[in-house]
Amino acid sequence: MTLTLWYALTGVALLVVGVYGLVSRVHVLRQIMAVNIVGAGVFLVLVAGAHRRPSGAIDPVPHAMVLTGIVVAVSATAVALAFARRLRADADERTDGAAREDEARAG
Amino acid sequence: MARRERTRPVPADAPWIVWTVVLPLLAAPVAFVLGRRGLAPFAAASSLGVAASVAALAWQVAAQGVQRHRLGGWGAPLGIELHADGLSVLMLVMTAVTGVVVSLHAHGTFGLGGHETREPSGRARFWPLWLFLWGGLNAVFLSADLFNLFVSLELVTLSAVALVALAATRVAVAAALQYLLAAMLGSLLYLLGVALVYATEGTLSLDELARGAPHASVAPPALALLTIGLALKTALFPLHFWLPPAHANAPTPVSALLSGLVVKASFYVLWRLWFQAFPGVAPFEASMLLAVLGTGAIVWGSVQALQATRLKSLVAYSTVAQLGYLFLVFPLVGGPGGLAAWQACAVFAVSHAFAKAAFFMAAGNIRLAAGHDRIADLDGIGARLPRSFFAVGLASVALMGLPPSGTFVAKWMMMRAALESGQAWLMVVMLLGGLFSAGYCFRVLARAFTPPTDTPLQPVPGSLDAAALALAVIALATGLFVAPALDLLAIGAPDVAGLGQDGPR
Amino acid sequence: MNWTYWLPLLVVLTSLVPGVIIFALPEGRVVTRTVLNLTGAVLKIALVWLMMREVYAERNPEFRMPLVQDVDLLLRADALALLFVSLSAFLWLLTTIYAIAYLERSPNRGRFFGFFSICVSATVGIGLAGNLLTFVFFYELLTLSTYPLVVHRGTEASLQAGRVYLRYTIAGGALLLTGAVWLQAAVGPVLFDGGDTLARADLDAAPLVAIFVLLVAGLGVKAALVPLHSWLPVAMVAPAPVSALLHAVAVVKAGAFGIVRVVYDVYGIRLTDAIGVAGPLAVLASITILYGSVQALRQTDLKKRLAYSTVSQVSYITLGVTILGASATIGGIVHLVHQGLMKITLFFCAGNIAETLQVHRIDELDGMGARMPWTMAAFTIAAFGMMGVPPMAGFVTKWYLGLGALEASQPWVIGVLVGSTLLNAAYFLPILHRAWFRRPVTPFPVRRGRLETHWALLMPPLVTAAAALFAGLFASAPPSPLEWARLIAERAYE
Amino acid sequence: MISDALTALPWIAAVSWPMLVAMGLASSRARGVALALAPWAALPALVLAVAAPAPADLPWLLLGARFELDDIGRVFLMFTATLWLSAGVYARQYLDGAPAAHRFFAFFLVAMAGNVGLIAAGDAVLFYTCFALMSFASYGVIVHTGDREALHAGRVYITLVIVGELLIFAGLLSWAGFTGGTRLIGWTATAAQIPGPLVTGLLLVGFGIKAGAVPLHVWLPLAHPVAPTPASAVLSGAMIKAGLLGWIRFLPLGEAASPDLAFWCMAGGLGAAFGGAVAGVLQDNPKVTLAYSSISQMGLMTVAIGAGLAAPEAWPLLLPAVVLYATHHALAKGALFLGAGIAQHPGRSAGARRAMTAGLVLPALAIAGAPFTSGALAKLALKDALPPVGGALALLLSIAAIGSTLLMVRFVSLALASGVGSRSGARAGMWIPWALLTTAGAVLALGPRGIAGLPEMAPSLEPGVIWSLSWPVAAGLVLYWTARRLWPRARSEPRVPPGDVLWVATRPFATFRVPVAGARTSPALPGAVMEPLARAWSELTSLEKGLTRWYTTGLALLLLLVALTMVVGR
Repeated sequence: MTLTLWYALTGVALLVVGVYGLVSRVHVLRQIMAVNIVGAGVFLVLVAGAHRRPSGAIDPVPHAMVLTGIVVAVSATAVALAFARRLRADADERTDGAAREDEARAG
Repeated sequence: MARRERTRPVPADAPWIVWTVVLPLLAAPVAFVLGRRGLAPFAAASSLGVAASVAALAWQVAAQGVQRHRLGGWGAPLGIELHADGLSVLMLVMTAVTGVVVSLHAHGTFGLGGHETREPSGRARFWPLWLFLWGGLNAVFLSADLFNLFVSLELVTLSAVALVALAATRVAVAAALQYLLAAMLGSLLYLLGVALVYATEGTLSLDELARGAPHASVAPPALALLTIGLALKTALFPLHFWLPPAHANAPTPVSALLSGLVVKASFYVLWRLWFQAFPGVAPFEASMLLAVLGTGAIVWGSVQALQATRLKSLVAYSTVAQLGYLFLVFPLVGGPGGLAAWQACAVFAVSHAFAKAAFFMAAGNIRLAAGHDRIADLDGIGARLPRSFFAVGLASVALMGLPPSGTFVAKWMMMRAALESGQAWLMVVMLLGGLFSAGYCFRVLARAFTPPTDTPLQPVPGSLDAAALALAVIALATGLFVAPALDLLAIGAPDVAGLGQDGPR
Repeated sequence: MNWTYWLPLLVVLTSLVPGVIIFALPEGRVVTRTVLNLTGAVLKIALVWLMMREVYAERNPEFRMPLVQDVDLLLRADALALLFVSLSAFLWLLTTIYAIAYLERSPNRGRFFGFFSICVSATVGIGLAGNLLTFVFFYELLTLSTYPLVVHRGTEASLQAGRVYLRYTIAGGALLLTGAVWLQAAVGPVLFDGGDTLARADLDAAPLVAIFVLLVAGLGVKAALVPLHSWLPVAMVAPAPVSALLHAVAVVKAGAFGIVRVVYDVYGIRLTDAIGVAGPLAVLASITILYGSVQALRQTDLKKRLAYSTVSQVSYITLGVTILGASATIGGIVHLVHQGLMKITLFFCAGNIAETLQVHRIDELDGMGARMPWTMAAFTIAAFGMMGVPPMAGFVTKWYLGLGALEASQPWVIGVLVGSTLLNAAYFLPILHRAWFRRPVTPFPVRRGRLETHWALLMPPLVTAAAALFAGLFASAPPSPLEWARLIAERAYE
Repeated sequence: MISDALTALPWIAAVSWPMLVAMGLASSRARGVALALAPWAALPALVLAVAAPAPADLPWLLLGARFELDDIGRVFLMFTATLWLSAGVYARQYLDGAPAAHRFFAFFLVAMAGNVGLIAAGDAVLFYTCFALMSFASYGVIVHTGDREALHAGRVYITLVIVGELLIFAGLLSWAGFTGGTRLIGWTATAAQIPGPLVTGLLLVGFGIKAGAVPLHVWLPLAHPVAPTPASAVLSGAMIKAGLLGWIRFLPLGEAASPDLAFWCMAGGLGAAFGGAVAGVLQDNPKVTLAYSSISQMGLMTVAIGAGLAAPEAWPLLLPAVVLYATHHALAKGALFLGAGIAQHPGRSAGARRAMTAGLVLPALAIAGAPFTSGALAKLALKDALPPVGGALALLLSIAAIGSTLLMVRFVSLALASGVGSRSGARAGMWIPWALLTTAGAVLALGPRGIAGLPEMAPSLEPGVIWSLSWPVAAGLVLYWTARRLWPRARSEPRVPPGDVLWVATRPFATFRVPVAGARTSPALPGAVMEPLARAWSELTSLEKGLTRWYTTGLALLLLLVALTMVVGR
């Protein structure tokens, strides 16, 4: 079991944990964290896949991909958190029936 | 991705392929900076500019065949390549036409303020996001390697999610969040697929992948992952939960863009993978599975549309249903008449985009005028909104796949391919889909014929009706002008016959 | 590419363009709308007359537009097409005049006349279709353009009728589309050329029969063959000009015309007979004839009775078409025109009576002859025509159908003719008796102007009644429908 | 083109003139003029009969019409035109001042046009068209008074007419199919194309309805009393002869023998002759008695037709006899009907009464076949033509003569009785046409010479012949006289309602109403089916809510991933 294979397996494990977390949790913050875990898992697999060049050197392309992936994941998480904050702000502001009425109308 | 401004000697005379991607991406930040001052002229100039570059590219492709361009001069496997063949140009044209008309409608809607958007400055926020979305879509249709597709898809998703949240109602924000989470999960799965592909193939470029067949044994699971990711982003039947709330609660022009264009982008990527990058990798059973899911989508979407109480959720579920049609093409492409089915699917996508966008805009106008869009209470209003209901009528003709719309011609070709490849059950599904769509469309149309009542109606600005009507007429006209579209599609079409799939046993 | 190339397209456009313009017109612009309608109608008749001259000289004008890869939108005027198109054009002009007067004070007439014109261009398109795809193309367009006419009044009853109408016609359209696609997949582009394409392809019988059943089922919905007919009486809630044009010319005839096209030009009469579908179709048509008449007998509402009578009368065309032989063909084809003329007269009169005196039920018709003598005179002529009493047009059809039946040695057809005439008499004569030989129970409102009703309501039925009478009386004079039907039969059988 | 238009002109004029006058009657402005012209509308037809122009072909009319008058046609047209003319003039006075006179004349004239047209028709389609025109128009004449009996009679009449039309239509079709054309006169049914028994049967029954052959005669006794007198005269005299003409034109008489049909035809004829006589005597309305007399006389002609069918070779001899008989019957019956009308208003002067009685007795004697009358000639001609077919027929004919004598005596007594109470005298206009008919009958009695189509006959004076003619009349008188003795009181006489057979047949169906309940067009699905469907439908919506939860999506995701990898991996 070479080292890279271990890295790949942990990546996949992280992925499964993340997906489970996303699917089972209802609270928004937990879902956002779960998605980040999935991201981390995928990036780990990407890095693990990079160890292949015959001359022993590390193949740079997956690393570039991981960097970009991290940038994308961070920006998406930022947007998600902004929405979560807006939802939280709305919830406080209209603790009365309006929120429920909104819910009903959306149905 | 910083873009270095260094043009290298490029085979074509002018790098229109670059401009179509770069122009909207550049215009977006400028629009954001301008804010409300002088936004209208700039917005008009930029959208016309992008449309012009798309037209030029289309002319170039038609004249000189497939266009290629290496960004920054770096070739594969590292560099980013842009690749424009018939299919991508058709998608670009679709995006441009729908985009321009819908942005006209959006300009009017967001200018009104009121319940659609809480802040009066909705227009100032719409344009930057829409230009980002447009740039992302152009990038998706033009990029030639898997990772670039990932990045463009992300760009599209983020701008789409932000556009949904423009509605600023609590429900819209919640829907946008769910949409974002689902889309992120989809892209990460897609990224995992890309990782596997790179790990085994060593390259990400679609052309090299195409030439690299036969693929290593690892390719199938990678393709499976890619397919699942993209299916989640295209809201294929069991994974469609995020689409209806997002599209129903977004502002009207945004739902038009989402239903018409955004869902098509991820399907386009799936299309490229199955028929260009990994031809023949997936056995016939896999494409049959997709077709079965497509059928499920048609049936389930239509049933929900028939039961929807609100007009916009009806149209949203109709999107879920109509997407099902696109997935019916997979088992057909392998068999005889596959090329016709492949072309038909493209024509269907284009015609559906126009029709769905028109339908959404008209539904929005009705909601604007009546103050609500509960279908049951629309009696009596129909007669007093002739242009909007006429647009709904024309759009539903296209959705039902009745002549003279493009969807009719597409259905005709797909049914014929289904018969020639001996899969008559697909034809039955298409007919069933047509009947279902007739069902839910006429639910709305019947309202137009009820005697007019005197409930107060808000005046709807002429430009909104005109936009909806224009796009509906274009949707119908595509039926009559299918021949030029088919010639365009022939440029760079994958040689479907050699797909290696052993077709239906 | 001389000027006749554009004729077929122009004929379709002469009603499509006014229709689209009318949609754009605001509701109030009555005069412009009327002018548009009438010029469109007159122009169409002129163009049809020009095409008749061309076709008579064996030069069939064609208009071709590429649509799908190997099939294109083909509008071709041959003898059979012109018979149907000339009927539609002539009756459209009359029905427009009638509708203008009939809907004088009712709301959203713009919408009505817009869809009315599109419906007629669809009918003309069906007539001129040169291949199966174009036929399906306009067939579906007809369904769409007639739905708004059926639900024009907007009452719950008409919406319900619209729903029923849609259920049938869209399902029928789907069946027709299936058959057409299957045939095209099996044989390639299907031209209306007397069945040569199918003869060359010599498929075995099983798929051919299946396709035939699909096509005829799809067309049978509009041709109101028995199991698929119940939308027709329900659609009677539409205003009179709609039920007049729909039941006499556009929808019902499109179905019957479609069956004629399928039997003669897609399959060819010999192949139809060879694969053994002609017999069962003839039986089905006969059942429809008798069933329609029996149902008509049981109706108390005048328009419902006329609707069921349409169900039975249209099947004469199908019956005539499925019997091998020149006379039966002539009988079937000429009935396309005769039934149109007679039935539209009946509906015009029913519309007049309903519009002027608000009388809808048959037992309220006592003494109508005294109050509205001219309308009832037209009704009587058309009713006797329907019963096949000479010298009206209906007799010519029954005479040729009977002769055809004898030539094809199927005497049972004469039995069907006699049976249905008996039933026709049973449901028409009481109406005539009430109108002419009974005194009104409650006196009718007295006549306002010099004429019994608005002149534009009175003139169309009289013209069509006269046409029905002359089509029978001068049946063998050159410009009559019978001569044109003979021309078609000769060309079909040479 | 012009030449054949000219030849066609007289024909078209004769047929369409009455139609034009009828249309004039319809429009209120021209009604006065039309009413004046109406009585003389039959003149062009009379001129046509006398002039008998060359046959004319009108290819543009109907399906290629042809007018042609052969000898038989001319004779038929002559007596029909005379009858219509006299009835027209009579009606003008009879209905003078009546409210709906113009309606009566409109239908009267259209029926006349039809009658003239069918005689002059040279092709089957024109014949059938005019036949239909006449039948439907005479409905209007029958229901003219509009009271309950008239409507009942009208309903019976129109039903039988429709059935008759249809049978004739089917028969004509097959006939045209067999003879390969529609030429009427002089069609030679070549051996191969002789219409089969079915076709002949159809035509026989179809025309039998119009000719009042038993059992299809029921409409005649109902129609005559309700129709105005001139209408009944024409109905009995001319219109039922159309049925006879139909037989002569279409049946393969003289070409092919069809023994079984012949038998039924003769049996029907004899049944009519005797049944008609018996039922006629037991009536108390003079017109009904006359109706039954027509039925019995037509019965005799049916026997002759039956004989023609049985023995084709006898037909050349039988034909003139039948035509003569028809002519005699038309004139005499017409005179009797008009006489019955006048009898109701005999007027006060004794001279008028005596003239009226003489006028009634003379045609009655003719009908009974007394010597030196047209009836005698007709009966003799018939007897001579019949023997080769079967000796018994001649005897039966003379017995039938007894029956008609009985009928005539009954009619004269009823007619005279009917005029007792009334004061008003019949107008002059009514006497003249009646006189015209009686003189025409007398002229006929002198023996038709030189009229083609009629046998060359003269009143013979040999005692044997006179005795053979007069014994049935004498026997009839004696029989009536004894019957009068046995049942002096009129009430106890056994009553037979007019339309005997029909009355018996329709009694059980009297309550038969066409099920006119509102028909439910589309039977709604039974409730049991609809509820579960509705429930399933609403559950679908709640199912969707479940689907949109993340949890289920995740599950679906997993399942799909597994399925795809499994399938793709293979």
